[in-house]
Amino acid sequence: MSEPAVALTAIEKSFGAVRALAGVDLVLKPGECLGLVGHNGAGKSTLMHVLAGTLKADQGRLVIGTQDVSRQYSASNASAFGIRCVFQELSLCPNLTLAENVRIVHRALKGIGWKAKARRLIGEKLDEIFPGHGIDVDQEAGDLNIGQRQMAEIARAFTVTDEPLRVVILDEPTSSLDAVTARQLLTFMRQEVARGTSTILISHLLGDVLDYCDRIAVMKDGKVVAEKDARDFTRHSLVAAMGATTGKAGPGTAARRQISSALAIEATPLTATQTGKLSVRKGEIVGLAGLAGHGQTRMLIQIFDGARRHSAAFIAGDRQADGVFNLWSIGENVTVSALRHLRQGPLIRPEQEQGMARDWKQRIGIRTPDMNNNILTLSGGNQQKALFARALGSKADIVLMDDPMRGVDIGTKLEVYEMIRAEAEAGRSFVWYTTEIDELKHCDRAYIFRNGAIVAELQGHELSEDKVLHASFAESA
Amino acid sequence: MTALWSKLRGQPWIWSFIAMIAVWLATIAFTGGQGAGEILTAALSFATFTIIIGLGQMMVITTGPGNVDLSIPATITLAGVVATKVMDTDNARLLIGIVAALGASFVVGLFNYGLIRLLRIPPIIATLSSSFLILSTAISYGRGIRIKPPPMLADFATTRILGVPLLAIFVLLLSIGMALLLKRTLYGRTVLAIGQNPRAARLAGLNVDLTRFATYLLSALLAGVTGIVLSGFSGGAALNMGEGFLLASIAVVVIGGTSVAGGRANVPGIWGAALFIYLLDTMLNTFGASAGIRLIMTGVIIITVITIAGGDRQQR
Amino acid sequence: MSALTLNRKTLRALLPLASLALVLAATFYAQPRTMSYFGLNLMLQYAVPIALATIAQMFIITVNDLDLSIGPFVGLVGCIGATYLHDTPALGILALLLCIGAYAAMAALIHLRNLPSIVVTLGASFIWLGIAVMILPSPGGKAPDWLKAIMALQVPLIPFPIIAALLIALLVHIGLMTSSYGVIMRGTGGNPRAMARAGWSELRTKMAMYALAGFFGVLSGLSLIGLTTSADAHIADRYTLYAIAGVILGGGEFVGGRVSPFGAVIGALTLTLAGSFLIFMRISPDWQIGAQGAILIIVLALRALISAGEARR
Amino acid sequence: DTKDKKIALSNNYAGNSWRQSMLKSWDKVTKQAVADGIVAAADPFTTSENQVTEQAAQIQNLILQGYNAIVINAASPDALNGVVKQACDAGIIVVSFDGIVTEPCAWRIAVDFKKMGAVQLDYLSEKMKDGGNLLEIRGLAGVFVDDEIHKGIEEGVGKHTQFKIVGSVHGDWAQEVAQKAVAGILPSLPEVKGVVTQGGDGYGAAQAFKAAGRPTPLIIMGNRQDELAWWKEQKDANGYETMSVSIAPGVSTLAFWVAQMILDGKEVPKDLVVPFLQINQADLEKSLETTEKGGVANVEYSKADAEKVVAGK
Ligand SMILES: Nc1ncnc2c1ncn2[C@@H]1O[C@H](COP(=O)(O)OP(=O)(O)OP(=O)(O)O)[C@@H](O)[C@H]1O
Ligand SMILES: Nc1ncnc2c1ncn2[C@@H]1O[C@H](COP(=O)(O)OP(=O)(O)OP(=O)(O)O)[C@@H](O)[C@H]1O
Ligand SMILES: [Mg+2]
Ligand SMILES: [Mg+2]
Repeated sequence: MSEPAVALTAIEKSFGAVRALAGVDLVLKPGECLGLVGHNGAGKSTLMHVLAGTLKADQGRLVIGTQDVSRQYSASNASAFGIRCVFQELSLCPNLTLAENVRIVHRALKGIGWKAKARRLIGEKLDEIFPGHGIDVDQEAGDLNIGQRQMAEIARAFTVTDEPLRVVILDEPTSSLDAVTARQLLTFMRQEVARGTSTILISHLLGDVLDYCDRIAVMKDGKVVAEKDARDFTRHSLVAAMGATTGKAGPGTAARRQISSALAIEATPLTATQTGKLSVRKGEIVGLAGLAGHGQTRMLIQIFDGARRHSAAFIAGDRQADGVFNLWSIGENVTVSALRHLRQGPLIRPEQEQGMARDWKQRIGIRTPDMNNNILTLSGGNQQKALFARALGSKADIVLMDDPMRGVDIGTKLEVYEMIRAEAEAGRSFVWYTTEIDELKHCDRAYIFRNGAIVAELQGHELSEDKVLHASFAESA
Repeated sequence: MTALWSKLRGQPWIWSFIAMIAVWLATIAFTGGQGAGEILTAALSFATFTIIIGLGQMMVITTGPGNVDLSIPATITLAGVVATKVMDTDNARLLIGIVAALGASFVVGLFNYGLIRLLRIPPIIATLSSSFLILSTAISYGRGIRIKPPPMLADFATTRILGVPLLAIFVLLLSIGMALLLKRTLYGRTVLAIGQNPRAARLAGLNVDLTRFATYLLSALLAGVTGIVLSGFSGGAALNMGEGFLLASIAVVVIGGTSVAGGRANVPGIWGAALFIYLLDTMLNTFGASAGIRLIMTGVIIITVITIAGGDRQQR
Repeated sequence: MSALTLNRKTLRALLPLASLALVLAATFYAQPRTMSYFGLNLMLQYAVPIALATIAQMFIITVNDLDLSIGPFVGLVGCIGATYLHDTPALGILALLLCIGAYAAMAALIHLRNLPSIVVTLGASFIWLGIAVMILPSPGGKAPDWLKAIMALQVPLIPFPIIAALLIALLVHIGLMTSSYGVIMRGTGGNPRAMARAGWSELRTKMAMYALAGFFGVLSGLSLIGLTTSADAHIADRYTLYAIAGVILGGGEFVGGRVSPFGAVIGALTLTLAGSFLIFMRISPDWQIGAQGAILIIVLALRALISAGEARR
Repeated sequence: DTKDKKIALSNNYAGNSWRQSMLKSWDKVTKQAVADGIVAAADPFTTSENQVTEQAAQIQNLILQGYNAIVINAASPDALNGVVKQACDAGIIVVSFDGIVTEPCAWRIAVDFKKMGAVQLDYLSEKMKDGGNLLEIRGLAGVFVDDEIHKGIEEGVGKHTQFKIVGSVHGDWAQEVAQKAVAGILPSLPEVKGVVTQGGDGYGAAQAFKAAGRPTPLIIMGNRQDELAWWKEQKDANGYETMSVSIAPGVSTLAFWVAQMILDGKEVPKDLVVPFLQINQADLEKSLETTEKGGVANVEYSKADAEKVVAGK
């Protein structure tokens, strides 16, 4: 048996009262792909930050190769050791071009001609991982949509100059990628692993983890609770190890409901010339699908702007840019869209506000000791739940969802699906953009987008992966 | 006691009050205790003006980075000039003068926001440019002539009750109102939300445009109020009456614990900071420091206070 | 999509140039005499120190801060230049180096204590002014002759101020926009957390940027007294706002590390020319002040016009 | 013969009543002169803020516009020397007044500011044989005029040793600022017998004393109408006695005539001194009558008056 590439022993990390890591032991072998799964807030990202040198562990030992680096470890020597990380919250500088963003992680890129080198590095890597990506390396990162940004950052993590490439950490890398690009990435990851690079893949898409990883570690409440070969897990045993409640309605099993004929929304994508029309009836769940970046978000925003004030609520997927209010507590983030209804006269009533926050903590299971804590103390998935609570807690009868399940764990997802269904029964309409084809099965109907236009409309029973992909690529609908 | 302290030190406004008290103690230590009360009374009288405009500036700054109202001094001048000229020393014309001055301020707010929203000029430059236009308007309307305020206005601005200026009580009520507005109304919450993330605010269903508009309007109106009472207080309006209020309005807001990055505001801190800045000046005057030393000390003390208070505050 | 962005970008980059051309044309029209070597030289002389101060401000804006003290700082440099640098050059140079060091120290303070730059620089502006008043209680002093000589340089064909401005812009452009270290500086403005994650010290970057700002502030002060031949503590108070306006006119943004050295210099030239244009317009004194505001508004409104098509972003 | 000559006024500040009066006097006298065909034009130009750099740029533009003479109220005595020299080199007559310039090629119509400070103490020593404590209100720090008047006052205190300055504040020549500063320092001061001032601050000081409930000391006034009106009120109520001293805004018209005479080829000495305008107890009513409500006591010069000043009479 060879030396481990990285060994973490008894790692502990607390944020104030929150114990994010409670003594984690984890070993990563050279040339293996380790899957890391766990509920939202289990401590996966925190552990990766420790490994990438961007957070300092309170306790514990970190050995890279044969070297104990527990003392004096930092982000800069992490990269010297060949450890790269694609963080859950993206880390590109929006004002720099992609080539310039490459320079940031490679100290060797300097002197005359550095830019051409950087351009070539990232361009070639993008071509290698995501053939046909259509990204211009001279574009500013801020001009890319979130999926393209994710692709660029992934490619950047795999570029090599003078420092070795030993471990690549991918923290929910496919959360904003569509099915096709996600597949490209995972395929490439296997090739890279075959070349001897170790990778850690964090994902809530258990299928991907089961199919593409050699070994899987399950985290729960800051500890690794199970660690086995991927072959020894089944989807069911994995979910059980994570401690999530299953057994509720799985995807696509719900019966079709009766939907009223009252029209809630009618819209045509503004940007496209030749396009179908979108219509949503009261109580209907309508999906928007197609490859990422083909105008679905724009459609949602167009509907949002066109809707009567307060009649539509928006759940952002890009929660950093469009969702959370960083300075506010979780409670304030949840209640912000419902404040009109929590008033007496012109004044907001604090008791009612607190009440609503407590209520939603319960209903949607936000993992926090106190809703008065700052929103950023929540893990990514829990922040997303708070955004759900915000939209569902408002009185809007149209809910627009911009790929809202990014980074939400499987247990929560099931609960949320249930909740959406119940709200739809009660008469709310949902428009749901999703990059996960599985999720479309919860929709009554779906529109497929390409190049800003609606190119197909699929009924619930037609919503299979094949059909969706076919429509996404077909030249004409 | 320690529990109280640990609770207090978490408050962003506490440092401005500590600084204010320290400066006051230093002053009366120098004079051997003479005039301790009178100094505070004077501070209360003069700080009130800074507080009123500080409240408006606070709202503007809270709406996010880059938002600041540089037209406040010019608006003070314009309102003062319009008020005194329309009132023309006549008590009977008091009301119409007030209406006219506030009307002028209203137009200023409208104009500022028009520049920002319609022409998309960054607020710093927009309000700077408009301040020139406002000042020109004041010059051409008032012709640089100083007209006395009507006695009623002068009395209102200078009356004291048990050593406490009436104006200070009035401003205290105003401040309480503003604190409520900020924390407990939809408008205030929207201001705070926009300051953190305007896009998220819009997508959360908040009315971003209307709120920003109301904020610039509020700032202009408060500057107008200051212009009116200040011309009552100092015996008339002058073209340079707003000078000195520009930096003061920003300084009190930020020293008072409001975040320049937006999204976090603090009303009590403005009181502490306004009193602190006045008392600091008084202290340096009392020490008889030369102009150079006074300027240097002012700078050093401002930086010291913000450094001690700073800590975890968010950056611009 | 990419062609569209490119188009929008070039348009935006050309915007400052368009404003400059417009103001220049208006000035030529109002006073044809300015359309000469002598005229341009005279009109643009004072743009050189403003351009340098604008560049200084731009460095600070690059890292998402704002410097409210650059005007008084330039004034202080002027006072040092017209006293120590003239009488005892060694002492003068030492004092100027200390000034640059003070800027770097300010950056360290701002970063380590996580303070708002606006307040710290506001405080610093009092300190600079105070020191300047102490060095030169009433206006006076003498600028070193070599400074006067440099600023009075007569170059054939193209007026010196234009050459100086282009040279400044080019140098800074190479350093900040194309060099590999410039990327680090700008990246810190764009996403400081990402830079920290990549192992770059924000403290060092900020100190470097502030020191550069201090350096250009020194150049600005020296070039200014080279023109005025003597100094005054209040000589450049207005530069703070001019510099901010110049950066913005030049297409820079307050946050996010998006700046343009050429734009900033062009912005400074535009502001200077706009002032001249007004004087040629012979407006009544009552409205001369207001007209300065009006012209700023008009020039900036051009931006809105061009970016009107560009949707909310 | 100057009927086709053009004269410009370069003014650096317009934000107070004194400057407004000055511009008004200029307007009144020069309009008439233009109408009478004495000169072709006499245009006033003003910058927004008291800034050397703006005024320098302004003068450069006036040079370009081809004025034959420029009358300057300068922001700084030295810092404009560079551009004044440029004007002289271009063959332009430069006449400075109030804020004069030191460049030898220019004419100076100076007010003896030092003496303006000294006479205040002379007056006080006459009024109060026993002397006493004084409060000094100064102008804007770092400005030439402030420094000069202050020196005069210091000299006066040196001469009349029975007086002692117990407090000194900067009132920036503005009513509000003076009031604020005096109110702040007053509680810490012992009894104050007299207040020495620089103009534009006397009324504010009186207000501050009243608000503090202190007996009103002898406050030297600065010729503003509200100061005179207050003085009159006090005089009628309790026989209050003081004096008032300042420079007449109409001195701009003297400068105009001087420039015209020089253009006309008359021999005019480079340095002229104008008396400041002093109002004594006896002249109060008359001065108050002739002073516009809210304005400043003024003297405008006719051509004949100007010739007298030039002749040294
Ligand atoms: N900066 C922080 N301050 C306070 N608490 C934090 C901070 N970062 C993380 N936490 C807490 O630490 C715990 C672990 O969070 P972490 O982000 O590692 O979860 P995760 O497993 O990555 O979850 P997700 O799948 O939702 O991304 C959570 O309870 C979270 O609230
Ligand atoms: N008007 C707007 N207001 C707020 N956010 C916007 C607006 N327009 C675009 N965005 C955001 O900018 C990002 C890029 O927008 P773009 O229009 O390119 O996305 P898109 O084509 O809809 O892509 P996708 O299919 O991935 O959603 C999106 O994440 C979207 O959230
Ligand atoms: Mg995570
Ligand atoms: Mg999108």
